[in-house]
Amino acid sequence: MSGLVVNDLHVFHGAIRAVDGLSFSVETGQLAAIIGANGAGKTTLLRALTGLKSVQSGSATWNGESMLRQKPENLVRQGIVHVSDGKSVIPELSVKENLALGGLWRRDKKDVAIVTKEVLDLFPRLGERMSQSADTLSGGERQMLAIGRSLISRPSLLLLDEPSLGLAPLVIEQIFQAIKSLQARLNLTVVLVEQNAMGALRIADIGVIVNLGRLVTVGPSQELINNPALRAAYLGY
Amino acid sequence: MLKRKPTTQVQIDMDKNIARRKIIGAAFFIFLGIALYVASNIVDELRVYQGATVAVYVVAISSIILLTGYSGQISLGHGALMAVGAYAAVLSRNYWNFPIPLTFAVAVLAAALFGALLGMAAGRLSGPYLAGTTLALAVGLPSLANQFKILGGEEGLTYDVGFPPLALGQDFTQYKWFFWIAALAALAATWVIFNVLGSRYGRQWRALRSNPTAAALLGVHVARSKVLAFTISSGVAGLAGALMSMTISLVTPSAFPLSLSFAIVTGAVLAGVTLLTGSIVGAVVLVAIPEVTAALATHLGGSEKVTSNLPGLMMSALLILSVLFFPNGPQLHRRKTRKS
Amino acid sequence: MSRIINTLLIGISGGSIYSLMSLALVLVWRSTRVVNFAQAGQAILSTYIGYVVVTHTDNYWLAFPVALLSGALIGALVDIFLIRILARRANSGPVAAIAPVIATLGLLGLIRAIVGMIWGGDLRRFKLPVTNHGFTFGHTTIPFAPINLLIVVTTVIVMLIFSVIFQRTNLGLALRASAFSPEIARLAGVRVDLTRTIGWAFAGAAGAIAGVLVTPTNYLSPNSLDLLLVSGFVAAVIGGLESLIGAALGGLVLGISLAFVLEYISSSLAFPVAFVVLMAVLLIKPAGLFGGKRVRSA
Amino acid sequence: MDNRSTLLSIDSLSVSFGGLKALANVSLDLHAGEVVGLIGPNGAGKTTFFNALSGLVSVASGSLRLYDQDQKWPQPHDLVDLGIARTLQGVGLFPDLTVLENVMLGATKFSEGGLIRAALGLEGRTERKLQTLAMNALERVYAAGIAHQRVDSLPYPVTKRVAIARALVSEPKILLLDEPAGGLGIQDIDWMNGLIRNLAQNCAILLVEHHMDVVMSVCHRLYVLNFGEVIASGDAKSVRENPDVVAAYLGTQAVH
Amino acid sequence: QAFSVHAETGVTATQIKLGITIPLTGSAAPGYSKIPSAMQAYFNYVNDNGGVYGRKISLVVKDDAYLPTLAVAKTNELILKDKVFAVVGALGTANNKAVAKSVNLGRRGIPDLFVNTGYSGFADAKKYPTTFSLFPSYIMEAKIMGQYIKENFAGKKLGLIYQDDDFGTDALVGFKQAGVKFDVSVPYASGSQSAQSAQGWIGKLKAAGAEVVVMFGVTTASGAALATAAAMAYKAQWILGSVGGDATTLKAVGVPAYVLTGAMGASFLPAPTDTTDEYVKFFQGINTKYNGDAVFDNNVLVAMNTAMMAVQALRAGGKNLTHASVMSGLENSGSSFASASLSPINYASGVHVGYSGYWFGTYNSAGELKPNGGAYSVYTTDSGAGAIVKSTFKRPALPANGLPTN
Ligand SMILES: Nc1ncnc2c1ncn2[C@@H]1O[C@H](COP(=O)(O)OP(=O)(O)OP(=O)(O)O)[C@@H](O)[C@H]1O
Ligand SMILES: Nc1ncnc2c1ncn2[C@@H]1O[C@H](COP(=O)(O)OP(=O)(O)OP(=O)(O)O)[C@@H](O)[C@H]1O
Ligand SMILES: [Mg+2]
Ligand SMILES: [Mg+2]
Repeated sequence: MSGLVVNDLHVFHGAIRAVDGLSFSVETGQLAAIIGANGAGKTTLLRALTGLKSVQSGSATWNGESMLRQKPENLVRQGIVHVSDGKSVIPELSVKENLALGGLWRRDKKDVAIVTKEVLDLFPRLGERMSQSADTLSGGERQMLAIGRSLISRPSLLLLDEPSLGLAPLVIEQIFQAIKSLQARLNLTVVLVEQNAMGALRIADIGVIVNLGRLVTVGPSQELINNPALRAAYLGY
Repeated sequence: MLKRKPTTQVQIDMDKNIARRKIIGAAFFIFLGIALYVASNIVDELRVYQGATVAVYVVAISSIILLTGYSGQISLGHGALMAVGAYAAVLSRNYWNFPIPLTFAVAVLAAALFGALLGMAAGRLSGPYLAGTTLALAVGLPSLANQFKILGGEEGLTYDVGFPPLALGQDFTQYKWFFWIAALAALAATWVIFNVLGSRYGRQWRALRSNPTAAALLGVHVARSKVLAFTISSGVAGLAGALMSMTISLVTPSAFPLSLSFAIVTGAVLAGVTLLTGSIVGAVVLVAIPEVTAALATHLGGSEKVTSNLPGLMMSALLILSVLFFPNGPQLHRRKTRKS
Repeated sequence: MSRIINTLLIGISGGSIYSLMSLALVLVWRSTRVVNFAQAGQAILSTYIGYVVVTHTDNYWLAFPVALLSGALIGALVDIFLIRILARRANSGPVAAIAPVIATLGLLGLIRAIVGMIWGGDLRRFKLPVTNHGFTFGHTTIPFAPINLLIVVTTVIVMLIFSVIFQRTNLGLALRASAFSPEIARLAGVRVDLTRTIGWAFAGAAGAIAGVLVTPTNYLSPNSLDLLLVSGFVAAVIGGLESLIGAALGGLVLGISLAFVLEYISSSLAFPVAFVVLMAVLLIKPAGLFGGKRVRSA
Repeated sequence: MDNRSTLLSIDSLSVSFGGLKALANVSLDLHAGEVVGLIGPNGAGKTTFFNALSGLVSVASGSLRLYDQDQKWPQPHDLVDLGIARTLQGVGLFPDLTVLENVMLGATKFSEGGLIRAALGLEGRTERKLQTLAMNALERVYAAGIAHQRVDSLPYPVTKRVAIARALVSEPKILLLDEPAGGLGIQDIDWMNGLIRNLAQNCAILLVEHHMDVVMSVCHRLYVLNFGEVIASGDAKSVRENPDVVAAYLGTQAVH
Repeated sequence: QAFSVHAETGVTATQIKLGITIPLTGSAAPGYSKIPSAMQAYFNYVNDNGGVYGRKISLVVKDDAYLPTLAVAKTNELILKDKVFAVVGALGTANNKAVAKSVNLGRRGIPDLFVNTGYSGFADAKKYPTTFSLFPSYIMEAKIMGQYIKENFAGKKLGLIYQDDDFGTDALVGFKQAGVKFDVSVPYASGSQSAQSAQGWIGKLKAAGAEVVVMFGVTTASGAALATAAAMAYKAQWILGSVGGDATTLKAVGVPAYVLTGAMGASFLPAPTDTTDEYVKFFQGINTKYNGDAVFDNNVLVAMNTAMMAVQALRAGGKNLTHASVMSGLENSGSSFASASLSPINYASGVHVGYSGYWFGTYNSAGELKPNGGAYSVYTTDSGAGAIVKSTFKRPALPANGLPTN
């Protein structure tokens, strides 16, 4: 089975069942938005998928191969790249070094150069800040840097945790557009965790709504947007 | 989602909390005092002497708990501050013939003053920079004693608290006297520290430890508050220094080596750094382990090379294992519950 | 005039030894954010291993690489069996700040005890690689000998190598990233465990070099590098812990100031002077001569 | 010109970091009873503006008037006494303290007695007073029930409210809120809206926020920063329609 | 005097328990850590030959890492837990001072025999009623050395390196009493000695043009000084104090033989390498048989000599061994004990300092200290203003088989 398949996944934080039997799948090339209130277990899900958090039971496969019980750095080499929430840059390093980090392990240095340039075109702000250390960046600039770095790893599956957090509306729009166009251009599979439900669903192919660690519903995003019950309960419009 | 209690109910809970804390605290110290009194009468002289040493370490470890566990500053130089206290005490005794309790007060004040100066100078330092400065202090200060005749050089100055008062009876030994003095001082010191840590000062230290910026924005004068912690901690260390010198009746630079500074930090870690009551555990371990490991080494036998190094080996191994497996000290359960 | 120059030379040759030790400490700091008090212990163990080679082969130049490699190996083992576990278990709260201090102090004691068990406490002598007889110009012999030259040159070479590695190579970037933020480094594909172990191995090698260079002019015993650890640490803090140049310079600043104070003020003030020099530097620059910039606070 | 009393008035504030001009000649007024929004793209200098006002970065030039008096740029720890309270971007609570302790810290300026009293355990009265104040503040953000929980055990939206309570407890005349709704879900954002409006009855608020629905529904006036300069100011509607603001910040199709 | 019926603590019908605190680990351990096993070696020899009136001697050894706090703690263990009969050979000035006061051996009446320090304060038998020093004080050593310098190196430029603590400052007192002024003196902080710091010392001596240099420091310091002097091509007549003059250790810390050759040293014992000396020869035999053939250096010699003194003290205490009997035995007959020392023993009623004299020698190319003038000539004095006199003392011969018969 190609794509991302999550089956009956359970992840605990101590006694808290942060992810409680979640199943869904995302086909290759699709953009899935994962929506849910604070504490729904979205972050935990992503951390479990990329080896940052150990899982209790269940399975998760990418293109048929299990992703679980692997180190994050090995998953990166398989094209599975996770941009964690909020602070996914190393403040002590310069912008340039943060970007370089994403391509350190790659052999194809030419492509690293190409994709770095693409990233700088996408986020010109970063280009102006190349030699500044990342701790001087504003919140939004940091988020751009984190996404930029992940792209340099040439992901095939990109997991983004709240990329819009703390960003200006215009930038959110730009980032969402960027994600959308990257997905299309690179045939990227994207799992996008978002509080900004409407924005995310608008660009997503499918939506996964979770609550208290369980699946509420999964379906084509347009359907979810149009479903009045869901709108009221989860999307707030 | 959030249950609300009526204000009055909450208010009553709070009053109860404060009162309970006070009562438990007072009861604890009274109970401890009684227990110590009883203990000093039934155990043999060696244990009484060791009890005095434990009391000394309790005081020293408490000073580190206040400094590191609360205000988040590291000191590898508390041995030197103990030396300051000890020398101040002995000088006040030898030159002005101060009564014993007053010499302890002098020790506290002198060490606190020294700590304040150091804290002001080092106030802007953090982490390894502070560790480095205090380490250099620990190495540099005691050897200064050789430069001043009045400090008695390597040979040191005799610190004599005198024999126990006759009123205490014939078989009241010198060590019991040391123990009483040290235990009483330790009780007083820990009680004061307990109060300070429970007050807004303790709260401010805990706050600035994890987020100095946020603390400053709430009106905490971060630098001053850190210096205050350093000062109090130094004063307490000074008391420990005077007490330690009392138990060996001598103030000499070699009694305050770097290893002493390390030992009390170790004791604080064994105590769980943030746990004042743990200081007793830390102190007992510091006193007991050398004896236990030495006995074990003798028991295991082997060539002298081996037996003489075995206690060191076991002590170090124990230390490593304890930070690896009980980094938060000896408490059985830790509040780490996250409620949803 | 010649007095000043002699004092300077004494300072430089003493200081370069401190620089090497300080370098080892900085390497560990930069790759794991740990101040390694066991560095002197690791160095002493490697030096004893070198000593065994020297006594069996009578060849210093064979002992040197052996000590260096065993230093690297010891460093790697320490990371794998101690620091990794520590990073997993004591990683939050106030204890996180001092747990590494305690663990490495414990390790120092452990290694010393092991060394004492194997080799005993006797003082031992390490063969000199080159003479310690000062260079002679005409009738004057200066206090700077081929051995001092060897130490200075080795320090410079070691420093250059590591500077290049840290500043110019991918490994250097990976090392820094892993030190500052292991999780994010992992997510960027850096093999963090391996990288940090390499950092420890580098530091172990640097410490071993310091050990085998300083011991021939002194003697070897389980405690013979203690003094060096303290001065190395002071030098590293003076240098700001972050930069290798800082480490080297810190060592020289300490060595030269010590030499001048001991020469012109009093020769028994060695320890207080170290403290005063350190305080002086830190009062002017709280993060050392080459310390990091202040991190944004809100 | 507004005829209500001016609490805070900043004139041509400039801040630079090395070569970077983070704020250039920014002037801003805050009147009693007002909620003023400070918006702008990421990196525009909003947090830096707060930082300058609270003494966390040094000011290159510019003057400050508080309550109609000239005032030196304050140090961070002076802020509370000047009647200014601030929340930090993110959360900025002390994670290993309880909620109550966090909030009590904000009330420290009401404590009496010094170290000696504290050392002798005679602080009971002051402690009780601080606790009462803290509980009242928690009530105002509907978080009294969790007073004795450790902060790191709380769900994110609740920590946001605690952060506000901690700022409130010092009874500020001016409240600086840095992205109070950041990271919140839809329901909590609505809730936060209400809370801010509620708070505005007691103090003037300066608000940095990217959620336009919050900004538009609670702010009386807005200042828009871009590259450290004020590019527009005025009421919500006029700002929203200002083409410069749309181009620099809002974007053509408002996401919210 | 009535016979006590029950035996003293630490004494049974078959055993006498003695205790010692000494650094076995830490920076002071090298050298000193050899002492306990060497003592035990001699005790074992005596034990194999009938012990002391049928009682075998056992030595409980405690590591104090050279710290006064530990010395007190460990001595307490010796006395209160191991219940030793006496402490013998405990090392270090500060340690012994702390122990004497805090453990209060005097008040407990426990003999503190042959403390291993040159601290002059222990001469006060009223203050330290149970403490017996064996070695001459550092003041005596310096006084005698000063006298020697005045006699042999008059008019030369004099230099001094000394450890800047009691050890060295005691020496300053002694030199002053002897009326010797140094043209240049270089103090060093204990623990700071190394090849690096020695460059500074030698630089100063060289600049001042000192022709005769007295080294009053520990062995690692004199080693560093000698080696560095050679490296910096500085030639002077060196005179090493007894503490820093052990040739075997000097060799171990890297002093080449040619550097030591020609230097002078002061000692009260014969050179440990002098196999013509009957005591040295006998102790070397014990060392081979009972001490695993450890390197026979000054420390081993000192240890075995101390052990032999201890056996005699115990014998002097009589069959009915008590604390008091040992101490009065020492006071009454201690001065006639057999000992390797070339200095007379001064024990008498109220006099608790043993040796009082030194002889001077020159190191030959084999590192042996050979007496100047071919024969031992010993000078004696006291720690005060007493005169320095040439001794006429004749050392008692080694008892048959090295087993005391006093
Ligand atoms: N480190 C942790 N320790 C204990 N519990 C945790 C931890 N991290 C998260 N939790 C709990 O697990 C549950 C799911 O949290 P998670 O962070 O995955 O939610 P989320 O959907 O990402 O929320 P948000 O939108 O606020 O980011 C919550 O109840 C949270 O309190
Ligand atoms: N300490 C500093 N050193 C150097 N540059 C800094 C520093 N602090 C902020 N900056 C720079 O100043 C600019 C303004 O930053 P600021 O944090 O004020 O932005 P902001 O408007 O709050 O953005 P956001 O909405 O993303 O939080 C940014 O470009 C940032 O990189
Ligand atoms: Mg999340
Ligand atoms: Mg901001």
